[in-house]
Amino acid sequence: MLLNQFLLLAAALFCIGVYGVLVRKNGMLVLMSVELILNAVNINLVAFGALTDDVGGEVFALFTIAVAAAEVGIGLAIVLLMYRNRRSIDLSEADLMKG
Amino acid sequence: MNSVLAAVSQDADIVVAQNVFFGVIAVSMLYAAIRVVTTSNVVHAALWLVVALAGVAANFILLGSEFVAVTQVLVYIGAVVVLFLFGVMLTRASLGDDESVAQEKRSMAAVVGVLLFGVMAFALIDTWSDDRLVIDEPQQVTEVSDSIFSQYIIPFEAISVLLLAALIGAIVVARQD
Amino acid sequence: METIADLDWLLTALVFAPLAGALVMALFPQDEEELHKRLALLTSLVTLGLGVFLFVEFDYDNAGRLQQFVDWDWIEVIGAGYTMGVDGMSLPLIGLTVLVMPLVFIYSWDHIPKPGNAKAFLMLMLILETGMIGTFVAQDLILFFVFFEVVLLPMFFMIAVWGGEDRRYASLKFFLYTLFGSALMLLSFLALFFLTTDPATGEHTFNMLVLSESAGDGIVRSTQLIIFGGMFIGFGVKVPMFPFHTWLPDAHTQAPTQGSVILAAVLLKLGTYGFIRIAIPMLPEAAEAWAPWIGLFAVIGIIYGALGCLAQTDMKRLIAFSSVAHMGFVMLGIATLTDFGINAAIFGMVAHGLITGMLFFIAGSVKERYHTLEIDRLGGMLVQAPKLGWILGFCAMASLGLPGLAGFWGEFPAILSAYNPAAGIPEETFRGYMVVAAIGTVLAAGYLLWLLQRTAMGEPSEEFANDPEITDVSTIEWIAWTPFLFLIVLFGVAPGLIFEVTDPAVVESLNNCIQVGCEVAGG
Amino acid sequence: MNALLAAALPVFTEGPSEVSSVTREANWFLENAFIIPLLPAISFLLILFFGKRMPKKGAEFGIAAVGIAFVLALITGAAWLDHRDNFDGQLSESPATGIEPAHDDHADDGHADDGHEDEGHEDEGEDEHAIGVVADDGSTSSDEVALAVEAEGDGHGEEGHAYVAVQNSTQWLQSGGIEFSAGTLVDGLSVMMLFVVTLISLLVHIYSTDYVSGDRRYTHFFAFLSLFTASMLFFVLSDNILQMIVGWELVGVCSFALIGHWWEEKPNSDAALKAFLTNRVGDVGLLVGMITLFFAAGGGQTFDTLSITNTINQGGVSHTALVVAAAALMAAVMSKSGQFILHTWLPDAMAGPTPVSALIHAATMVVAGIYMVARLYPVFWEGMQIPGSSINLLATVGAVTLVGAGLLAFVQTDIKKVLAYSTVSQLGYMAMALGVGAWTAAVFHLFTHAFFKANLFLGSGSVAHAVHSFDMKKDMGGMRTFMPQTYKTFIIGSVALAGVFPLAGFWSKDEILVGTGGWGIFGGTGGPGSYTFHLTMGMIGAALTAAYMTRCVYLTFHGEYRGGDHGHDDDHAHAHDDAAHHGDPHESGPRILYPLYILSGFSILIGLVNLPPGFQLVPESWQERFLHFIEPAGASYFPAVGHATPSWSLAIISSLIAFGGAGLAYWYYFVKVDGLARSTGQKLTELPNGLVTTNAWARAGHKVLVEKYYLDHLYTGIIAGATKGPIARAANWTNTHLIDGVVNTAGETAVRTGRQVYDKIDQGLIEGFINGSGRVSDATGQELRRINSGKVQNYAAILFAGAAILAGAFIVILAL
Repeated sequence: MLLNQFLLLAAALFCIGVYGVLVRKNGMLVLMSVELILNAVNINLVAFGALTDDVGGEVFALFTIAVAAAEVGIGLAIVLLMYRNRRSIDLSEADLMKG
Repeated sequence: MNSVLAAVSQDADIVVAQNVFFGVIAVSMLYAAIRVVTTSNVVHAALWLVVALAGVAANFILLGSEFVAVTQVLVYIGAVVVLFLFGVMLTRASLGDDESVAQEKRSMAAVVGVLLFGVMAFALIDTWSDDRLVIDEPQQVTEVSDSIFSQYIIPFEAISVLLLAALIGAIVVARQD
Repeated sequence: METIADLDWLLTALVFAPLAGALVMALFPQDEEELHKRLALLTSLVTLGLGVFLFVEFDYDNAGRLQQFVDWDWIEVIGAGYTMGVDGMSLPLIGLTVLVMPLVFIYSWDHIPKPGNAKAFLMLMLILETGMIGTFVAQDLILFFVFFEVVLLPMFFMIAVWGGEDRRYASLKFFLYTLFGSALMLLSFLALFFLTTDPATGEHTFNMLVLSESAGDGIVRSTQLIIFGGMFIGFGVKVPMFPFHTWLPDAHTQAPTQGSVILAAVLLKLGTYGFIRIAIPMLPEAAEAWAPWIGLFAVIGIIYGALGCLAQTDMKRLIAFSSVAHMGFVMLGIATLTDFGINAAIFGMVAHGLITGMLFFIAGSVKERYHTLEIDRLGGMLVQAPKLGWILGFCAMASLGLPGLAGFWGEFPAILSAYNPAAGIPEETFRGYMVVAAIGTVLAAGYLLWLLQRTAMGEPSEEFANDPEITDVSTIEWIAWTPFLFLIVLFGVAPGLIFEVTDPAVVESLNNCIQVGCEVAGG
Repeated sequence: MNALLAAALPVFTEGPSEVSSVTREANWFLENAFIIPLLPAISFLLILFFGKRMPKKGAEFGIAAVGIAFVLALITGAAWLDHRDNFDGQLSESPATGIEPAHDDHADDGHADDGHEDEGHEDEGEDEHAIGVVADDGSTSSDEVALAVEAEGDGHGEEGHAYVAVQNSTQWLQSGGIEFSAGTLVDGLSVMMLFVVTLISLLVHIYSTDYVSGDRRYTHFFAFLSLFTASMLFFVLSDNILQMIVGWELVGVCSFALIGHWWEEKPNSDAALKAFLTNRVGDVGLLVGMITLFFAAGGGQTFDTLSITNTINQGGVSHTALVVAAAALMAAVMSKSGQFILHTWLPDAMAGPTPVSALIHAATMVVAGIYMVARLYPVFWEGMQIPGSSINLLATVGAVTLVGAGLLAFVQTDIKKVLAYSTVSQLGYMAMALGVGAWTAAVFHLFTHAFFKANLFLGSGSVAHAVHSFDMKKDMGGMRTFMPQTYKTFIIGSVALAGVFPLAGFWSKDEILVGTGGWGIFGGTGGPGSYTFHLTMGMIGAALTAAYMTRCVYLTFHGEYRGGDHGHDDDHAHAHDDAAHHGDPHESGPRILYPLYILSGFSILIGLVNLPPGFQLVPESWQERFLHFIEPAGASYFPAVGHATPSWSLAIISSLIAFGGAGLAYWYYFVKVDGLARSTGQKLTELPNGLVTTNAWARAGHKVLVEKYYLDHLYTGIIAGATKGPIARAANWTNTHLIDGVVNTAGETAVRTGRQVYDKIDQGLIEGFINGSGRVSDATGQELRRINSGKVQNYAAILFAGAAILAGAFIVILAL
């Protein structure tokens, strides 16, 4: 197997995730897209770990999974809060930072 | 891209099965991922996400990291997706067609994505064109655990604290008062 | 270049003392404003004390060498080290920073801008201080970059939260501009890293000493030019140089007074400091090729900034535009690539920091009293608040380069050095620049005195004639301002205080150029 | 410009050459002249910090400091007189070198020059700053002495001593291998200026205690007077050109502050701004010229005036460089010393209080330009090619100024403006004298002019003090009956200014005319060149001066008193706005009169210090004393200026011309107009003013008489110096419309351009470039929205796109 096939797959997944983050209006769906991105990174970590025969890659993939879980927890909490305040989780309405 | 294909075909006689398997997984994963970001139904999106994440887990197995694959299935498919589904229920967000996304926004995002992919692909092919992965045997779980609790003990502790903080944070943020 | 390792804790303590103070402040609840003010002031005073200690410890006979030098491992993987040191080039700027900050905190005592929250405001300023001092002591490109960027975020928040009407727009503009510049700068740093090897170890390095000593050796000329171009834009945005300056008026106008003062007094110097510490010593050949362009942009900046000033109707915006013109003089000095010109540039930085910082203080106080900075509505300040008016007049005089005050020694030597730039730089071009820069001094006098006439002279307008809020300079303002005023006079009368320190360091840094063939004229 | 500047490349290779006519070792007062400017500087600080709390509101500090400075200046002057003839000390090798170890108070100078292996200096070898000074392998000190001895032979004094300046300097700072020093240069020229500045400053201080008493910024006024005095003294004592720039700018800012003393009214602050900005325009020339000198003649190493002038005098600098420097410095002279076409600020500067006009805008600051030319004379001597020429820029500008300004003085009704134009005109004389090579005459005229012009200004102030106005036509007239003392002193000043034998103005003006070297038929030859045109202009100027002063005296002091009923309606009399109206004008108090007496005394007598050679009425040792003590003849840093031989015939003719001018004016005003006013019983303001108000005369019902008078006046005008009305008016029109117009238009255009640039380019183009990236993208079909939409996702899109692009760029760079 080539290293590159995994890396390219991860890149594709990453870009799809980016696309999702950019277009989705639903906060929930944005969070899902973020998960795709994180998973793409994980593939990279594990692939490089396999390339160098180093266990570090896996360890960090595990850490990433843990962090992702935390991130989903917080993210969902924010989405819930937003829903409670606005009765909507449409991100296009969230423009407090408008200049 | 040609060089990749050429390399794959050279390699074909050795690990044909793995490569075929990889191809199937990759195609289904990418399709699932695309569905995640394009479907208009939130619940469908969550379910397509399961497929994509499972594909990732399969990739981990291909790479010999069984423990990570298992964790992936447990944490992601078992917990995160369920969490998502709960979130969908709690917010009662419209399950149907809510995604009236403007065309311009889509094309903008598509351009960004393709651009990003182009750059990354170029860089990857440029850098790692010939590197091969030789997976003799799966990684031992003991090795993983040993290094977590020796070499990576401090990051591990940090992650624990982070999880705790996230837990408290999530409660504080979502608390209804 | 030899270095002197003296007290290995001093610079670290100096850099991180404000950060430590900020962390301590984080422990206390937000509503104890008084406590936070005291803590912040105390921290900055401790930092000032450390700074004074640094000045005492500094070996002035060896001002050309890096002192208090530390070189510890940091991120080994990429060869970035925790390398710090102080020489005559950075010493005055460190002095300026540690001096300005306590004064800003004193001024903050009763001038916390809306919407309040002294804790966050003061903490941000302390973080800012760490970033600024760190940038001036860093001797490793990555460390430099980190500190350079650390400055960015607190400033962004200061503008975005405590700013004026258009704060969001201004802060975003500031952020994007500088981030854009930093990105190019980082690219240049990386390119330098990959294209240079440390002769001692044979590895790539971010160590600024090593990079300065190799001075672009072994890098193809065209590549050098591109790398320098990246730095040129990166630092030029921060300076700000002419085509990259438009963030500055907005940021200054919208920022709270303290933010404007820090921005003018120290932040703008990060860019010019980068030029003389990094860009020129590391790539002398490219610097020589770029010099006419830098000079061109500098003189355009001088004239353009002055014309911009003439068109302004807002006092703070006018002062902000005048920064463009003044930094033009600094850049002109740098562009000559002579030790004399670069000395002048460093002096110009310090002088501009003091004078323009002071002008922003005044603008802040005017805003507080009149609730407007529109020049047409002001007037007769000398009648209602005579001391404030005279201080404004004093600063205007200092700013337009009156001899005997600090501004002159940044301006005149820069013009002088343009007559005779380093060998290899077209002399005729720079003499043309000299004349243009000299004409710039006329315009400077024009806009500053016009400002003075319209705001300070004449009778007060009816709108404010009997406004009880318009009072003269308060005690806290006196305490905060007196050191500025004193130093403006002191450096004007005894400019040697700064030149003596900077000269050996500048000569040293240009010496490296000479070894690789970039000859330096003058002196 | 570039080509010119490039041509000005220093040809200079070996460092500054030796200056032989300078010493460090002299009388204590000559060595320590720095105390003189220091005193008023200290006084400035004292007034600033304690002035308001003092019983006299700070005036006592100023008077005390300037008084002591004056005494010191006198002693210094006496010491110089002694030094000039009896100096037998050691000459120093070079102004930048050779401190005697004995002088501990200057031992920290750091001017060791390792090029000199003189035994006496070896102990300074450890001085670290020596590295910066590139050593010149000049002669040893014994050579110097030989040179000096040689110079003695050339000196024309019977005492047999060369002219030796006293210089003392200390290092100010060092940067980039260039040393900046600060020091004092005491020679005849600076000693003379010390005397003039301190004396007039002292008198003005005393005068002001009365004149501005009760002013709400009394203390400020004295603070700035002190600061001005200090700056001016600093300027005249400076031993290097950088210090000159410093002093030059400092006096400018004091002038700004004092013109704008009553800044509540816009015209005053306008005038202050105009003065400062016009001077700044000249300062561009100053900076460029001085920098050119620094590199061309100072070798890029020294600012020292003497070594620069010395180098030039020894022919060490290319002519092109000198032309550039001289032309650039001319701009500075034209602005500071009010030469045509940059003179317009000076009459406006009369918005300041009258004592300020006397001190700054007549006697001292405005002659700074003249002083600078005199100080850096070799630059102009070579650059303008004064010797052997018949026309050059400096002389011509001076000549045009002196006539142009003299004409303008006729149409003024404000007494101070008459005097201001007169000052401009006299400065024109000085510039012309320098331009034609009559160095001593110019400096001498500077000297005498300071006294009688200060006298006239203070006198006009005395009158204004009484009538609360400066308008001669509306508010004055017949003042001689109210203020006899002022009248007398004013007359003395006027006569001195007009150049009537034997008052001060006669001697100096005559010397200038002689110095032009034109018209050999009068025997006035021997000057450096043959400047016929300039002699003519000088003659015309003499007539004009006499005539306008006669007019001024008539309007102010003769005829009927025309003031009284309209009180103080003039903007200038602020000092007394708050005082009650005095009723009839009355003589001023002693603090105003005594300065007038003293100045009148000087106006009468001071001309005698430089009696021309061949003036048979006095012993020969009394002749040309001024020239002997002041002019650095034979000094290595001064060009060999030839001296014209004075002639009786020229003196008589010029006197006759002056009398002619005065006589015509006298006839017109004292006989014609006065008689008319008397016979018609009308006030002067109601009388027609000849050419101008023909119709008004018609309204008055004396049509026939007026028509006759009109013609009569026209004829008179032709004889008296062509039609002074139209020409002067044209000049005035040019002044107000053309030149002022250009200045105003330039200002307005600058603002308009600034606004345009700001609106169109800054806000439009560059801003648009940043903000409008969305629009740009629209056009290219990408349909990016505006950046600052507030939508997080848009930011993210930009972030990712930016990252992608940057990463791409990085890859490309790495691939290089």
